[in-house]
Amino acid sequence: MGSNMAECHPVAFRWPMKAKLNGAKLIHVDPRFTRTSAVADLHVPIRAGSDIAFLGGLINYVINSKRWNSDPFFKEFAVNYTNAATIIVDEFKDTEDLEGVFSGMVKFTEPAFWPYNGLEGRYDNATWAYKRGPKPPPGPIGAVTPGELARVAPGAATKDLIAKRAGPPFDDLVRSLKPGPAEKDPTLQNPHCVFQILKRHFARYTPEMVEQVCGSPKEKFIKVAEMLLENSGRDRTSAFAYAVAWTQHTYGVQMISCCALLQLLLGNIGRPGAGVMALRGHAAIQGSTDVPTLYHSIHGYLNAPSALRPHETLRDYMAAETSPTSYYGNLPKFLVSYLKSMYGAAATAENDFGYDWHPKILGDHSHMASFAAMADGKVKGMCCVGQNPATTLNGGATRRAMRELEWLVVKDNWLTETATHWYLGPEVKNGEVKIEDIKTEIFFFPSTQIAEYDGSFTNTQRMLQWHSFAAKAPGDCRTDSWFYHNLAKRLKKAYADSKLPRDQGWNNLSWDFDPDAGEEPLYPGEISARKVLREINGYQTADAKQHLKGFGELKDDGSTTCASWIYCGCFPAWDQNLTARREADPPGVPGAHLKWGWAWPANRRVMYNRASADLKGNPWSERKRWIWWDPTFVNPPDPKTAKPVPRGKWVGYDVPDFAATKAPDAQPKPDGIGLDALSGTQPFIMRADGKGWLFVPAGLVDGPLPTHYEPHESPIHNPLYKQQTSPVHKVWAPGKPYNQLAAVGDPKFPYVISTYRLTEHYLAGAMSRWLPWLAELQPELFIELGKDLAKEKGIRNLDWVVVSSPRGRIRAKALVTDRIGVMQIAGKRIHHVGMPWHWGWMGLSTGDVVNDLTSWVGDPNVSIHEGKAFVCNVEKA
Amino acid sequence: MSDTFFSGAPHWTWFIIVYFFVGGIAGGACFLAAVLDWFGGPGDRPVVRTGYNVAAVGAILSGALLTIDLGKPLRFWHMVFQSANFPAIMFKGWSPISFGAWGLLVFGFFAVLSALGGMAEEGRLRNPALRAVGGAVRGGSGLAKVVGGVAGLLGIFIAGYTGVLLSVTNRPIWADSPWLGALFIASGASTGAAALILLSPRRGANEQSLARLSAFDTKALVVELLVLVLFLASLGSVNRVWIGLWGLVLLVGVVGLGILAPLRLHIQRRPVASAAKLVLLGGFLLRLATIFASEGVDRYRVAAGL
Amino acid sequence: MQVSRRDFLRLTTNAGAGTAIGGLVGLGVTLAPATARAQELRIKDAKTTPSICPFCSVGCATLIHTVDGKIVNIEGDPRSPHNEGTLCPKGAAIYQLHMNPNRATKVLHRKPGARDWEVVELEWAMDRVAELIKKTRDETFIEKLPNGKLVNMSPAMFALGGATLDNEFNHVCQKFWRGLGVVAIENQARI
Amino acid sequence: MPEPMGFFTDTTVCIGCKACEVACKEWNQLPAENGGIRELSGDSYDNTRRLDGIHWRHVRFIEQFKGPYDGRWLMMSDVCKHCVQAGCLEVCPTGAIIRTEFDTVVIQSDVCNGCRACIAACPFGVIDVNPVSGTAQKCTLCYDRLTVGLEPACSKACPTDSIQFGTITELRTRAQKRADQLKAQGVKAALYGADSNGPLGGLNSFYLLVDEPEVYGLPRKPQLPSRNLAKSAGFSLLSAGVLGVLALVGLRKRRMDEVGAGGTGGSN
Repeated sequence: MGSNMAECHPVAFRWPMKAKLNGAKLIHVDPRFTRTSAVADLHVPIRAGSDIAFLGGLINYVINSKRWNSDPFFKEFAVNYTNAATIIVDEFKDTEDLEGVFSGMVKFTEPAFWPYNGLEGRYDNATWAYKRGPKPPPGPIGAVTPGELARVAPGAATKDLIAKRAGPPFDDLVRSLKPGPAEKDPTLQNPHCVFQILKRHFARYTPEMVEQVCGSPKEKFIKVAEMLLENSGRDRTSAFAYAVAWTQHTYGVQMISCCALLQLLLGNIGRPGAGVMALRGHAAIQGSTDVPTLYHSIHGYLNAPSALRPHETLRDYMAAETSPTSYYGNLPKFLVSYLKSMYGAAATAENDFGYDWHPKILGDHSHMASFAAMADGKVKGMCCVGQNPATTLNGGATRRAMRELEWLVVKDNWLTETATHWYLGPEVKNGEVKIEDIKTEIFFFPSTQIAEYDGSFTNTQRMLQWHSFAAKAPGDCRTDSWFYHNLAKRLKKAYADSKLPRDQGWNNLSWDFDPDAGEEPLYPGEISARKVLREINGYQTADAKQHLKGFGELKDDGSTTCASWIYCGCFPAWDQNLTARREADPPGVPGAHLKWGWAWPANRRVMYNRASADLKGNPWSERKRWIWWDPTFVNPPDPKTAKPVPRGKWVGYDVPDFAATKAPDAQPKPDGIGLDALSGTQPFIMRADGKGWLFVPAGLVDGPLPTHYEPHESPIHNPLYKQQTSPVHKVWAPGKPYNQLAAVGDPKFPYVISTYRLTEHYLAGAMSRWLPWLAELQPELFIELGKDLAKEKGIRNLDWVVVSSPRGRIRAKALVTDRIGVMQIAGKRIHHVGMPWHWGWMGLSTGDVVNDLTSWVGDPNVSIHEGKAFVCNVEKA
Repeated sequence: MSDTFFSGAPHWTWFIIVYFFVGGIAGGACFLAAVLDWFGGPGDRPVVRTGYNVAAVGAILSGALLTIDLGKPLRFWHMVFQSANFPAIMFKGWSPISFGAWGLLVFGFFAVLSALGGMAEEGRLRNPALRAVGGAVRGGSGLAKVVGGVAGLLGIFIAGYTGVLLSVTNRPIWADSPWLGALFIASGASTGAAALILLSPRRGANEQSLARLSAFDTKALVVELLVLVLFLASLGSVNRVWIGLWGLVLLVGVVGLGILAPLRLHIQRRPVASAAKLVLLGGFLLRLATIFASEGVDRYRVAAGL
Repeated sequence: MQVSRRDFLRLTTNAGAGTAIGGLVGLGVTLAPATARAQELRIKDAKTTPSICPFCSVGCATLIHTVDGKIVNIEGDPRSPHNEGTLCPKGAAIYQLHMNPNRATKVLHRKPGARDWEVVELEWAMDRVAELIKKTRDETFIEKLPNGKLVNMSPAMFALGGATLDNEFNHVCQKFWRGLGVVAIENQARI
Repeated sequence: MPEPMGFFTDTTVCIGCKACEVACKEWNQLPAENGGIRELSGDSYDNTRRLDGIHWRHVRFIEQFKGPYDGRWLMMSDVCKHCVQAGCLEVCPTGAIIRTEFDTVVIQSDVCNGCRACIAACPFGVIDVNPVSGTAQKCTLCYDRLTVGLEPACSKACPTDSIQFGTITELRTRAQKRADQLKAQGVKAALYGADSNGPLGGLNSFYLLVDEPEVYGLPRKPQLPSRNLAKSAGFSLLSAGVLGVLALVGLRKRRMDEVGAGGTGGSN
């Protein structure tokens, strides 16, 4: 669901196809009959944007099914490995009680200093919390240094601040955050326990309702549910694969969350052949999320210090962000090591490791928020490297915003639409905008291609793989790292003499990426990619040649330097770049391929794999063996303390995602923090209670349980609740002429449209529309529309049609087909159409910009736009 | 559906059509010249000489057309010698295009010899080398008769093998009937006769010769019409390909203008020249329609049922 | 006999020249096996460099063949557990990402309001961009918000891109901007 | 002498990704049509549409639907069949087309002179002229790769192993197994060209189909062009004989002519 895997990830689809030949069943739930559907055992049509209703229906079906209630496996998994039994506070009110809204809804007022959060309301999640016993007494608080006292802002609540100021080490601070024990009911009977709440929550998601909301035939839906149930349990597992068709919604995170919920109920998490697989879109998109060129996080999924959160000081940040009873209890170590990588020797315990130099975000600086701010003149300069925003997300508004820039730098391999929007964009071509009136100073820098430099990509499986330089790039083509490296050198020089406090962060920033003596730069002034990866991996601060072998070695006192704790271990020694390994397992073994590349965390291939074994540590079944407890394993003595270690170890095909010698019957340590606070049967070590979360008490801003809402633009009223859309979803530039939105059921825009990709092209097309071999395979933009709609509109195959939304009008050729078509939704006949969005005006294969139709609305958790479900009109040109 | 609809068109177009036409005339004319050379009277000598000349010029022109039509004209010799193993001979007895190439080469050799003999007979050769060669096969001599006879027999081959060549493919129409060779031979004979009717008067041919040619042409046209009917009958369902321009050309141009109209003229004993011109037109249109009708069948469109 | 892809390598190393068997009705020709005239194998003397496909996130391993520093062929790495040598059409076209006359190779600059690009020197352009970044940063830097919160940032610059680029680029890019106090750093993962 | 090698294309696992098309072009350095600038064909996702001199692989898309979402979408990667009895090889007048030691059929580009007889001779419409070389071209089954023990580019690239490469013996066994598996599942599966007693002595690139061959653009019973040779030549001879007799009868010197022509020379 939410993915057209055969089309967009054809090589990954090799494996489902192999599984199919071995008897596996493939199900494809999609608004279109695609290349994936063509080889699936079952295709189920679904209206775009209604996936939560479908998944919710599956959840309802599953927990009320005979199989789920009779096979003890499911309850054993749910009670012990998920928070099904946990009791939620009495104040919690579900969407059942509040007509589609959860308790805790409050109004959001945009702050004047950065009014681009796109929100009108937000949830206060206090009422979503676990019901807990009394908080344990705080441990001893470390001494407060005079330096720290001096830094207390006058008038601040010094007592609390000082209480948190102990450290390093910060263990006591973390310990002081430990909450009281959560109440549980292992019988799952308590009406306030998670299981009962979710049972009530999903009760209205019946097969009939699924048919109404999704347009999926009831019997097909039931077939899916039965196939899933049949193929889940001790002996069998089912997996879901999704891609951006589950993210590009105003409730995308909840779709994925809903799937995770279903999979936890079916015991399909942390086990081989199970899980929820994100099929990401770019070679390094996982890497660019891990190594975050994203505003909201810093390395290793730590939240970016923010002006909207209690992040005033280092300890405030730690207190706000540390989850004391999970592996995230080590956050102070991750953070301090990160700050050391930023500010090097200048980062000391006395100056909070330079925390104050680190910039804080003002709110939402995401893609669309930034362009909305740009349109208002708040963003003046932009560097665009290997991305093509002129063809993405409300393209007209995006280009309008770019015309307001003072300067724009585009660095790419081709003259992209972004580089040429000022003289070839549709607004310029049709005379709406004069070139002379665009006051932007624009630069174009040519880039290198993959074979022309060294570096690593992180694939969708979190695996880092190294690629090596093979040939020199032509002309002025330089790597993109070269660009920033050489800008940094210039700016270091420019600021060198500044004594202003605001410039000290920059002046103290460590910047040492020139190749060491003996390593020839690939281009004049080029960085050493290995050196960059070394900094990401981390080393002993005292000796950069002593690499860290894993995040277990990180310290919170500045003695370790490590940009990304999750990547720690990929370069465990000066000359050991594990990402460059190419040694596959021989045929016939389970095939974790641990010597091929390196996967974070700790080269682990299946996350939370403790769940692949039962409570006692035995595999759930022989067939699904992955990690298990070997009680006879003789452990060597502890290398640090030389104390003997009792027998027993987690062994198997993968790197255990668990403390390797922690027995299944281990109990949490009373004053333990981090993993010491979890028992031997809590596999989900990144969660504060070590459980898979069916109910999400914290972390999601739009509700603890997935709920079906309609897309912002929808032809129908929400059949499930009075609440039409997600109550907290984002709308940027609301009411602005360049971000007009259609009202519910707007007769001017009666059709549901999805945008998508084709195998033959890549994203905005820069990497494919210039390639003759690919351009000839899909030479022109088209719209896929059903035969019924074509007949109604008098459109024949290959006719030119005009597709319009409140944001734009574009032309495309019609591809009339039965692979997409009309659906019965809530008693209405709804036509579904679809358009691939690869085109623009540059390249060998050209076409209108489909994203000129899309809008600036998005998901409140992650600010991803709603490109997969909106409305349009189609007319013969 | 005939299995021939799944094959690809070889892009044999204008050069090949003209070659088939010219080759047919040359072959037909040469054959008629040889018959007259052996069995005709002295009064037929101008026709004989004209026939050999048409054959020689036609053979040279044919060779040129075939060569120009090649994707790699400079490699024309690969058809007769093994390029990797020169001067080993390249010959495939079962491939019309292979034995046709050889046939054309040999035919050209004998036709040119005969033409030279004819010119020597007329005393028109100035170049000493040519005069020596021509003198050896001076028209009317025994050797010349043998040479001309070989050329004449090869002429039939040249007129007909092109049809066989088309049949020995997997293309619609062409490979759907065994009658194309026969049809082209008949057409070669009729167009050859027509060419002689038109050209030999300039070399001094008399009325009697022309009348006999005309009478032969009439019979050849009847044969041609008969074979054409057999050809179309043998195509069966494939005939649907004719629905369109090329069917019209075949019906009006070939049958009407190229066969029935000259037949009528011949029978009415109208001036032979106009009938001959129509015969030539018909012969040309026959090749044109046969080739383009098949070339126009796009394998993809047929396969996809579009 | 089961013949796998890898076995084939071994199987055919012994395959010498086939012999022509005598002709049929032709001279010097045969329908029986013969060895085709040697086609030069493009990768015969090539250097092989391991690489990764730069398109989607599957991470297919590739092998780049170069002769005298020039790319002659790029194909899947059969050793890879992800793709076992296979590729999709985009992966199969990586060669054309490199060897393509449409590639941009020059630095271009457009002055405010100008109608055309100008080709400029790389070093000059870098100087100019650095100058603009410094100017914008200095003009828009916020040390403290009106509510007194220390933020040390500039909201006026936006860095976009990274998901098609290396981890190392992402590190350098985000460190550069965060070092300067710029937080609006985004890439394709957002959209 | 190596064993006969070839392709088995299992169309039921083809996802229509066209990797085979591009991998083939990459290895064989074939140009895109019109530099890549083309128009949408409107025929499903097939914009290649045919095999020819620069498209040695072609993925066909067949939409079979009764109504919205109700039907199937067949895909098939087509290529030269490397017929055991090959029409192209039969007619080629230059010896450019040969049968290799792998029992494949290869056009030697440096021998071919572009007469195009092979194009018309191929029952599958595989061959056409490559405008760059001016010669007829088609799949070589990557002869150059085979000689050094490498797998052909297309089958190597194929992500789902729809295109399988191997010895014919092994491939046929595998194909039969797969066909039996599908039949057991109730799928109407049939092998095309896997029978050495079948048309053309079997195809060294054969297919597993789930519909009639014509649906995939394949002739039901492909034949050699030479099947027509004897018949066509015979009728030609007949025609020649008839005309020869007519000519002899009509053109030979006659008494009447002698008389009529007497004045000019008959009496001399």
